[in-house]
Amino acid sequence: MKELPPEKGIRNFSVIETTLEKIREKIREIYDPKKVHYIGVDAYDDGNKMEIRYWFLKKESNVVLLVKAPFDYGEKVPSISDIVKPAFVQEWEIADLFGINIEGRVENFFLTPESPRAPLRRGDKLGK
Amino acid sequence: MASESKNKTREIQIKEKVYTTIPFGSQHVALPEPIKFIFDTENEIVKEIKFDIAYVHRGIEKALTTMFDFRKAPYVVGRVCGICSAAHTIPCAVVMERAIGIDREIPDRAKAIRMIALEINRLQSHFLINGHLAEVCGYENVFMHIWRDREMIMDLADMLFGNRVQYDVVCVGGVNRDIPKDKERVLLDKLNEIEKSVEFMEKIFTKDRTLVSRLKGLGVVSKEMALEYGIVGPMARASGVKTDCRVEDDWGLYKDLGFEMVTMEEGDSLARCLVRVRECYESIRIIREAIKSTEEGEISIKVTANPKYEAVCRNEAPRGELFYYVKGTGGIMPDRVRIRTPTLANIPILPEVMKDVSYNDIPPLLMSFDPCIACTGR
Amino acid sequence: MSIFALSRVKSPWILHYDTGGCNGCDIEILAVLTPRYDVERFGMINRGNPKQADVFLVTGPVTKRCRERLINLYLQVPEPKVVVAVGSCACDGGVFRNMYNVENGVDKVIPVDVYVPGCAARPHQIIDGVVKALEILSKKTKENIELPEYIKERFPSLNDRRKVLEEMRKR
Amino acid sequence: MDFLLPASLLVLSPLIGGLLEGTFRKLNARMQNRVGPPIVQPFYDLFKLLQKRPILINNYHVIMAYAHLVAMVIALATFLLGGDFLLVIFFHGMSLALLSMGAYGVRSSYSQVGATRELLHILAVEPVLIMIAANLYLNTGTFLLSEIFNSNFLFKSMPLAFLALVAVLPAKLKKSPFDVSEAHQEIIGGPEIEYSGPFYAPIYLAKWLEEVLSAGLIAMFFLGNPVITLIAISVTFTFVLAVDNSTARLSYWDMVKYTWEISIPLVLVNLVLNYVGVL
Repeated sequence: MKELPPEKGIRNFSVIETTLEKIREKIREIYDPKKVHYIGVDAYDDGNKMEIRYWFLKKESNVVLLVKAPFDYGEKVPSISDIVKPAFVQEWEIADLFGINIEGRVENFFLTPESPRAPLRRGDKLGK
Repeated sequence: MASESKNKTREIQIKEKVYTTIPFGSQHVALPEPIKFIFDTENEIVKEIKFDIAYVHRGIEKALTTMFDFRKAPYVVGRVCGICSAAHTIPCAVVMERAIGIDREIPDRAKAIRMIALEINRLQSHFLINGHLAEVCGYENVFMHIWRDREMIMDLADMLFGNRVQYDVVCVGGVNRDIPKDKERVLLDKLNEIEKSVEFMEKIFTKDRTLVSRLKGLGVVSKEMALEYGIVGPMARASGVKTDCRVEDDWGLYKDLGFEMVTMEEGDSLARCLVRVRECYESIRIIREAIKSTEEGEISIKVTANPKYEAVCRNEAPRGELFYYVKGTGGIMPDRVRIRTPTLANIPILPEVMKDVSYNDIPPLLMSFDPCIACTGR
Repeated sequence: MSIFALSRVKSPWILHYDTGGCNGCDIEILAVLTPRYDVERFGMINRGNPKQADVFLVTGPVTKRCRERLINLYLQVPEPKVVVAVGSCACDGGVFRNMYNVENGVDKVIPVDVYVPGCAARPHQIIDGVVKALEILSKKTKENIELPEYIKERFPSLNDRRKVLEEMRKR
Repeated sequence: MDFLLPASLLVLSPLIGGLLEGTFRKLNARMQNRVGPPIVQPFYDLFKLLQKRPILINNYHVIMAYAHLVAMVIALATFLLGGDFLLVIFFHGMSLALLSMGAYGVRSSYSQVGATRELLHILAVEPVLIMIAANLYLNTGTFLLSEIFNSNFLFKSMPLAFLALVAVLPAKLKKSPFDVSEAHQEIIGGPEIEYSGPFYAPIYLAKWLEEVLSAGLIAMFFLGNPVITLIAISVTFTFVLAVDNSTARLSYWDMVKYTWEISIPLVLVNLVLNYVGVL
């Protein structure tokens, strides 16, 4: 849970690892619009497990922060768009691209009914 | 009893208020790009907004991890967006270098040429959007004049990098071609002319009464709102937020050349427009300094390894902060590439700002946001 | 040449639609209207209205979401009309070829008359392409109606097709 | 002779109007630093439109386009043949109303918005024309144009009324800053958006006739010497084009406000001055 220092293998940003249950609390703790700039949402799939990632920037020190939480396929992921207001667009985007069940997502926001489902997923494929 | 039922009918009437729906896009003259808005209007005042930004989704993020190796990646991401192509190729190359671990060895001359490419890119983008803004205000004459001057910048790009739109001059490990002395001289001469046309543009956007009356006070974004929605680029700077990735990230030589940030406090469409105009001066100055500060010499280093680390790069595209993340695994293709484009950050605030604006002010308001849908969709 | 045949060539009104390209070609199409290139010399104006257009400039590799819209626009343009695919990605998909959300070129969806390659296509290439298209336009009349393959496949019988066309035209 | 000139003008009006439109486009392009289309370009456009395949939306919509043209022809004929000036204003207003009625007949929301704005055009332009008619009556004692045409250099006694006319010309000819009903970048032509091919041709033609009518209105103030008349027409049109090229589009309320606050008081002042006998 503690902030990892920039080390070999990770360049130009530091990582905060947390869990899916605690991610909202963690973000509420670090996010303050005046001091922290919200960059974006991302997800990652290594074939076995998925990860949700939130990118922030500490304005004073120009340090890019990565808050990440691993979860299983099919697990419901909480939305943070009530804490970080602009997050909803990118949340819906990665929900579509990875087939993640994020709260309040809109179906086919980025994809079209004819497109392949969850194109960026590696393991546990969704059918077309 | 009777009054109660009367009240009820009135309530129902209010609930079922019918709005005139005006679709805007995906094909529209004011927008060369496919984006769709649906405005529910009452007496031409916009009440509700729905937007659809995914017409351009092509799947570039996936293609970068399955179809192209990391050396080709900068050229591919240049095609994310044709207006800010150089702004995309640079952070992609930088982030690959960081993932390999060679980013500190890039020669200064390469950095300077990258900066020149980026600033020329920014100049043409700012000219483009300001001209287009004048056109959607119904001011065709200014559009024609600004675009005539923009051709000078396009010529410069053509001369220096060999193409008008896709420069493809940046590669992993440096740049592809140097700027020889004689071209440097032409570049410096042309910059003087461009500076004059920037002055003309500034005069138009501060003095012309109809244009100013059209843009002033339109779509105000306060500083609090700007911070809350995390907006980026000239839009944020027009609202008084001091943010510019050129000084916040260190891939270039901006800090050494003494970069000055342009900010305004008003936060309306006119301020956004003027921030862009004034940034042009800064861009021209940066190009001059970049040429002066470095000599012809080594422009690239040999790249022997594959990306194996995780790295990020933030770059100031003409529209704002552009964020790249790469996770390399030692293979020829990276494991994950994430592109967070500036318009994606500026989109969430659009519905807020567009509410209760008259429909005839929507095209200028939208254009002052400078949306780039090709970036957004990827 | 009679005044009618001449007027068909001399007054091409443009409709432009971006089907998911990188914007480069779209901006070059806009640049074509401006003083350096000034296509109004040839009577071309950008109407932006499919119902009053003759030359349909299409850019981009046709993403899946744009496809229906592209067919719809194509059907709204009254005959005689020509379609010009501007840019490498409009010709055959270009750099976006075989990406998962892309149809690999305009000609997979609607009939194309002229291809303008280039990434991005330069303004004088675009002008040249449109002038080539005008030669084709001068041979076409309002009688020859070309339907996209997509419509032919999905609605094989003439009756179905008529219904679909009518609905699409009504928007 | 009295009949021959107006009749020939009426017959030639499409030709004159087309050339006028072509000159407008050429001048416009020159002001924007471009070469511009050839002067006969509008004729190419018209003939091309006639050859396109007709796409019928509904009968009502098309009938209104032709009715628009007919009303405009009647207005122009009444004007040239020396009829009642009030009749000219009536038919001119009616032709615009018919256009917007046609535009209301289709589902496209751009067309509907454009129709509403077209009606605002009537609200902006027609009152000024009616006030000018009243002023004419005060000066010449008649609404009959055949008698008004006998007067010499009306500008001398009605300079402010002429200024008011120039002020509404941008709205009448749909030029910037008051091209709100066409508003290419907002509603893509407004009322005419759904017309295509041969059905768009009457509207295109009516536009030329409107330009001829406007030229006639300007000429009305400068009768007597044909050279002065021609100079007045060309100077006024060049001025309107220059304004078109040096302003952005304003909103539709600005248009109505502007014409009511500036043009109508101008005519009123002229009216009072005439009544008092100063001018």
